[in-house]
Amino acid sequence: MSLASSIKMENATSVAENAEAALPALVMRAENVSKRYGPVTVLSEISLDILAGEIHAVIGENGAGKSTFMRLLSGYAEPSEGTLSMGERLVKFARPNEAQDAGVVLVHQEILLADGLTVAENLFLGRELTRRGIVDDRTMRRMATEKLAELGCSVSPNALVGTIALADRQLVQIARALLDDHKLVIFDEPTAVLTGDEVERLLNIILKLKRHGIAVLYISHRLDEVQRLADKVTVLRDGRMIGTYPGRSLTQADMANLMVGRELATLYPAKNTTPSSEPMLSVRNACVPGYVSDVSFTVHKGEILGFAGMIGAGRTELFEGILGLRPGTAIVELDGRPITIHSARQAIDAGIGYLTEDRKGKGLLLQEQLGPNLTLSSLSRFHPGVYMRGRKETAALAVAVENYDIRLKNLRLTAGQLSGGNQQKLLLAKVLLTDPSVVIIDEPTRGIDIANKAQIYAFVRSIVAKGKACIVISSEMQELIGICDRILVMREGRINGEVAGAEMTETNIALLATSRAEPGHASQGERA
Amino acid sequence: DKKVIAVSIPAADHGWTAGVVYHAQAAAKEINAAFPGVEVIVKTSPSATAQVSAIEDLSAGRKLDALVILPHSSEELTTPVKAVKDAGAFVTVVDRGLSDPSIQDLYVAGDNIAVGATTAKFLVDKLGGKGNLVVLRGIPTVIDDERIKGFQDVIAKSDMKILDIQYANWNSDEAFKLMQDYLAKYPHIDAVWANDDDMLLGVLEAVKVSGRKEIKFALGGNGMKEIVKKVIDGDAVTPIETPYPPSMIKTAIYLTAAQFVGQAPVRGTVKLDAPLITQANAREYYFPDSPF
Amino acid sequence: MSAITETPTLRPGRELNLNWADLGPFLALGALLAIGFVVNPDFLSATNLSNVITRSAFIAIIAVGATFVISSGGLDLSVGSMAAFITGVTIMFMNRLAPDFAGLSIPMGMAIAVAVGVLCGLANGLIVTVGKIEPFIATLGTMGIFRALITYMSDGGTIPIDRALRDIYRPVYFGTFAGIPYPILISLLVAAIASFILYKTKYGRKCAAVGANADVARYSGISVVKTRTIAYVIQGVCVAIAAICYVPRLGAATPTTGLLWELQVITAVVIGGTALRGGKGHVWGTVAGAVILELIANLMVLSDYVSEYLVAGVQGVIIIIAMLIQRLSK
Amino acid sequence: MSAITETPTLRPGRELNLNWADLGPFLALGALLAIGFVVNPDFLSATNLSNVITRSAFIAIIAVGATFVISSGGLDLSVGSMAAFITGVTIMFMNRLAPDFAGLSIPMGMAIAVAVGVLCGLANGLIVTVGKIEPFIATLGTMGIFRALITYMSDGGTIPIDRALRDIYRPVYFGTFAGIPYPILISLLVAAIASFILYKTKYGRKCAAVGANADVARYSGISVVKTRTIAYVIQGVCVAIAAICYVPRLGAATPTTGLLWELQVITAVVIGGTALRGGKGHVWGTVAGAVILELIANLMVLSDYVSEYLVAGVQGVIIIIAMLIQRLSK
Ligand SMILES: Nc1ncnc2c1ncn2[C@@H]1O[C@H](COP(=O)(O)OP(=O)(O)OP(=O)(O)O)[C@@H](O)[C@H]1O
Ligand SMILES: Nc1ncnc2c1ncn2[C@@H]1O[C@H](COP(=O)(O)OP(=O)(O)OP(=O)(O)O)[C@@H](O)[C@H]1O
Ligand SMILES: [Mg+2]
Ligand SMILES: [Mg+2]
Repeated sequence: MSLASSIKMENATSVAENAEAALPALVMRAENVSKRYGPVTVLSEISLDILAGEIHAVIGENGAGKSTFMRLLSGYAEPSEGTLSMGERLVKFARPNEAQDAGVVLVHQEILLADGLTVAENLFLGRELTRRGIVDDRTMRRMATEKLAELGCSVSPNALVGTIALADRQLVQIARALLDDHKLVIFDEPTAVLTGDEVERLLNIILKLKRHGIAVLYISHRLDEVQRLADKVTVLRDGRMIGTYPGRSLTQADMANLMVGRELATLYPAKNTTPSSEPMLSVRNACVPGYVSDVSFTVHKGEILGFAGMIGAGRTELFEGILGLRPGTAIVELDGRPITIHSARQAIDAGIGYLTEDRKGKGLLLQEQLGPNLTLSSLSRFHPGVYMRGRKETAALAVAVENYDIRLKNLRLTAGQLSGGNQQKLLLAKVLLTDPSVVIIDEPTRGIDIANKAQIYAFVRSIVAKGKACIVISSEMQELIGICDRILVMREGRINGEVAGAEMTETNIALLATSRAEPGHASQGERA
Repeated sequence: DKKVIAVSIPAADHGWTAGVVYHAQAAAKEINAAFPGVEVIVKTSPSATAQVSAIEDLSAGRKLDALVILPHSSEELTTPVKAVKDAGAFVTVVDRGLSDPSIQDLYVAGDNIAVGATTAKFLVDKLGGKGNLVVLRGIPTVIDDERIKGFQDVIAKSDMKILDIQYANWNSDEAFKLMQDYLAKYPHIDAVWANDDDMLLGVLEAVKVSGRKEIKFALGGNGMKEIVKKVIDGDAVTPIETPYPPSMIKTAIYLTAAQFVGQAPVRGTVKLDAPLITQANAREYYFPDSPF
Repeated sequence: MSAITETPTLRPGRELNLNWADLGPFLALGALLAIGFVVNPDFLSATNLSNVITRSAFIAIIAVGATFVISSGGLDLSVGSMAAFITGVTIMFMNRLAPDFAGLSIPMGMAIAVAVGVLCGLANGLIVTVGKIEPFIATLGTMGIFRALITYMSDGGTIPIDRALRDIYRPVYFGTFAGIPYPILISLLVAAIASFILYKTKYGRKCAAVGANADVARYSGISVVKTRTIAYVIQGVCVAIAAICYVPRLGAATPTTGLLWELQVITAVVIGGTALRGGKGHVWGTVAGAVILELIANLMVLSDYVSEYLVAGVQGVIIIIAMLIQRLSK
Repeated sequence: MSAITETPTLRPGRELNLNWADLGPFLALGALLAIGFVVNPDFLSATNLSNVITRSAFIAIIAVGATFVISSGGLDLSVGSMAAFITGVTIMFMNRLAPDFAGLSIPMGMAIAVAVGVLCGLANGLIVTVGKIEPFIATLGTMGIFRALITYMSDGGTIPIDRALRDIYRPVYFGTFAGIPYPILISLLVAAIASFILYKTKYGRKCAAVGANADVARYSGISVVKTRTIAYVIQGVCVAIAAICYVPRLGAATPTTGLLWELQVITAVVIGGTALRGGKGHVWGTVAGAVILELIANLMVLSDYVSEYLVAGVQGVIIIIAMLIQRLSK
């Protein structure tokens, strides 16, 4: 609290008191809302006013309770205490569709779509358009295409959701929320899986919603977005409300400090000024049918190599193909020795760790507890004999919780009960537990708060400082620029160019990601 | 041009039907070898529905000169067999009659009611008309029904008491369990009747293990070789057996073939007796090579 | 971040794929017909094929119902016993009505069959959804119950249909319309209606959604309980329709009627391309699956290569091979 | 890295949770014993209980194997036929070896039984994993195959064990150690080893992971094919052990041996608390489930209330009620 008051702002009071300003209508009011799971209190006494035509950002560290709060507002969970009201009426949502009928819709942090259905079917699920009792697939497909196009997403409406890229799934989810008119639209980290272009479109759409007098609640760990959008910013810390502040007057640093409750050091660690020329991992002629053709690159010892590109550039597929997780071919040399990889096991044994971008579908067993999740990739390392030593596992979990700052109230939770960011940290811990000499991290800080980002960046740097190598695939260009020694940019399944040193600017990367490589840049991933 | 005799019988899913399959195949082999002018085809079916299908299939492809059928159940097979008959085939029905007796040219059968009745008479006789009985029955079908009815009708006329009747699906395992439970439930049992020898095997094992001595008789029926052997050896608990020989199918096939090869008129009904098998005549009923 | 002008190219969807997946069972069917012809040329005779397809109607009709249940993430092991039970009740009613209503008692009996089917399906559905009992166990339980009821009703024997009704009723199985046997027409009609419901109505969408991901469906305002229960009711109606076609064929209900049909039904659905874990259902594939099963049995009767004892084994092998063909076609 | 604001209570693992979820089947078992006593006091007699539990040993042992298969996301419908097949092969081998090796032929036969079990399980596993065929269909196919083989081997009749061997072998089923029948001891031993494997070894962890989410398992470097195949092999070994205990009981293999055991086995597993869709397996719950099933059958015979025709129905009702008790206890 002392920190909050130390920030110089006149209007750092609750909005409710600020009633004299030209009054936009109150859309929803939460009063003293608390949420407990068993003995654990996740949220205590949160009060918030949400006004029409206002973009209200909610920020806080991982596990602060943001998602939980949003779930309470939109009918995915019921408050243990406190009340919600819309207009003059108290409301109670037993189900999400009741909230939607009342005009409140939530875009989930974790993607909630049915994999076995098509994009259009998911989009209109539960509110299919019919003509004389017959579902009107043609209209729904057309509308789906239109809605998705507005968001810059071009997946076919007939594609099965299980087969499309994660970013596209997120866009489908957003399109689904925007299909009907609502009074309040809640976005829980909508941009975590999106790249620059999609983010831009989404932000414009959100501004449009605001112009139409719709209230928007916006959660993000990307503070630049918050700063651009937010009229008000509410900060949560550890389930408690720190305060609500006018958006314009907060700098990103202010926000970070409010969230964390202490001064933050710099975000990015110092770069490796003298990278070794000894190759750690070199990949030649990687092909993944349908996604990637003929990609070659090398990452050196002590180097952090970045992979940039638009959604659909094939970065994920490239590495899944190399690592035997999907059909593909590549000539791979690790530390000078040729290796063949047909399965994740071989990759792990060879010393290559891969952190998937799809933590829910491919990363963690959501129903399983934390310990078993943590050690799943390194069972043999952990339990050399047949017998499993529970104590070693518990100890490892304690270490991981400490090292990666996983916020939890007790160790008996299942992975699915962790907050999104904490799940990501658990996944990172799980991959690094295999002690890889090359770590490939697909979207390392997806959903991770700013304080922890710094920790993870420092961590990655400390890994390569020990002579290992790291490949970072990220949709956040700033992140790539901040931590990578060199960045390869992919476009349509090929490497379209390389940037390093001072050339690493957003403009250069965006250019390479979207248009044919200029002759000067066509270095095909090899350092001269 | 060969005369085609189709034989449709239940699949070998327990001892007795296995015996039927064995004898039918033996007859087919012998007749096909002996009479070049006749072709006997044997088809087995696991259920009434499948048997109806099999008959349709057999008659769809070629013209049948004769059909020898041991029906799974009477009602369900009547219509399809009639269709074969109407197409001009000679129909021999074995064991279970069809609902419409006018369809059959020849009927060869054992006597299921007699199987129950003969056994019951023996028990009434030996136990002096008094005592407690438990009964194991098979799968709810006509045969099972008839045997139980034959048995109950005779017992009802005495002072004997049937303590319990339960299904054991003509399966020795289930009979073993059921008998164990009977033994736990009833402190005094004078005799057990399982309406099929497969089940009797399970009963005997359960009785043996329990160490109970008051059970004077444990009887079966059908003429399984293991049980006939017991009768030959003079077993005290199983001194008799009632035959219901699966070989009746062979009798039927031969009689049907005689129609074509010997021009011997064979229309009519052949009812095989269900005489009591005792130590004296048991050897006649003992076929060590049959699977049953 | 710089604005990106180039619009992303349209990524290809799944349309074509989907049709291909649907083709699998038909390819397996084609392969089987070819094998059949080699084994015995009579196999492809019109009479034989018509017989086989007519016969497969029962399983096909029930399996179409099962496509709903399985698609919605359920399972129904009770269909065989239920068919026997409904057949029994129907025959008993028809027999009782016959003296008063003569021929009219047949449509009345049919109506009763459908009503009983609805009730049986409802019972299954409620135990599974409201009772929250794993479908496998719940319907294994009702399987025992229906079987016991038919055994009880028939005193362990047979319930034959009245002789008088028999001849009036016969055409329902043995009659033809434009040369096509009624059961085939009925099963095509059932499949057509089912595919309409499954692919063209809101309910069908809900069914697939509940089966694909019950949580997502619930969050979308779909009542999982209602959707699944209705699927079981549809299954009950299909069983009743199958029973109605069944009566004239065999003319009686016995405690062994419909024994193990549940396994055939589920096999037909799975061969047809619907996944047992739920999701999209493939009605026409299911029909093809039912015909495949019946063809395999027919092939066994028509071929002379296989020892009578091994028939079940060879059927097993062929089913596995049919699934492999199906899979390779993808 | 920064300190955790609120240090989490470092309570070890899940012990307490697990025990509660596991308690369900035991509560159902307790309820059943109480009902049994009310119905017929003989029910709780030592002989009766010992008989019933001994009888349940086969299903229990096979179901323990099925816990692995189901936990890893598979299903095995072939276990009943496989038991019959293994029993047949074992007896034939023992009989052939008897003249030369006398009593020694029994352990030799047992070894062969286990070897055959491994092969059968491997066959199932490979068809499912490498052939990528839905487990339901694959094992329905092999169910037919094993059943056909035993029918063929026995000519549809019986394969009895040599008289000479029978008496030496008998104690394996009928003997006791410290008053406890061997089959009970063997099934306890099997369950103990299984729960060790499932809860205390890496393989068990992999099994649950593959069943819970095959993709996560694959990305974590676990071979889904290997894990599932091994589960089927374990199932095969368990079936072989059950067969070994079974032979001395009636001393013969017939085509009806093990008929419908697969349904009982799956029921036992599910009553025991393992979900059919895969994930965590509950070995001891499975054992309780097997005993529950046998107790229900026993109760039916010991009570006088139920018509013989309705037994199957009442069993169905009780199974459903047992599941409800199980569910409520959570
Ligand atoms: N079902 C549950 N049982 C127990 N604890 C829970 C449950 N669900 C969530 N929690 C806990 O509630 C806390 C808040 O979680 P929440 O998802 O709201 O965080 P968040 O602010 O959205 O974090 P992130 O930025 O990482 O998404 C976490 O500590 C989480 O472990
Ligand atoms: N469902 C689909 N069917 C066909 N092609 C697809 C499908 N989904 C994606 N693709 C293609 O796959 C390629 C790469 O997809 P993906 O979006 O996973 O790449 P990525 O670079 O990893 O992107 P992300 O930023 O999401 O990680 C693109 O060429 C895209 O057109
Ligand atoms: Mg969150
Ligand atoms: Mg990606």
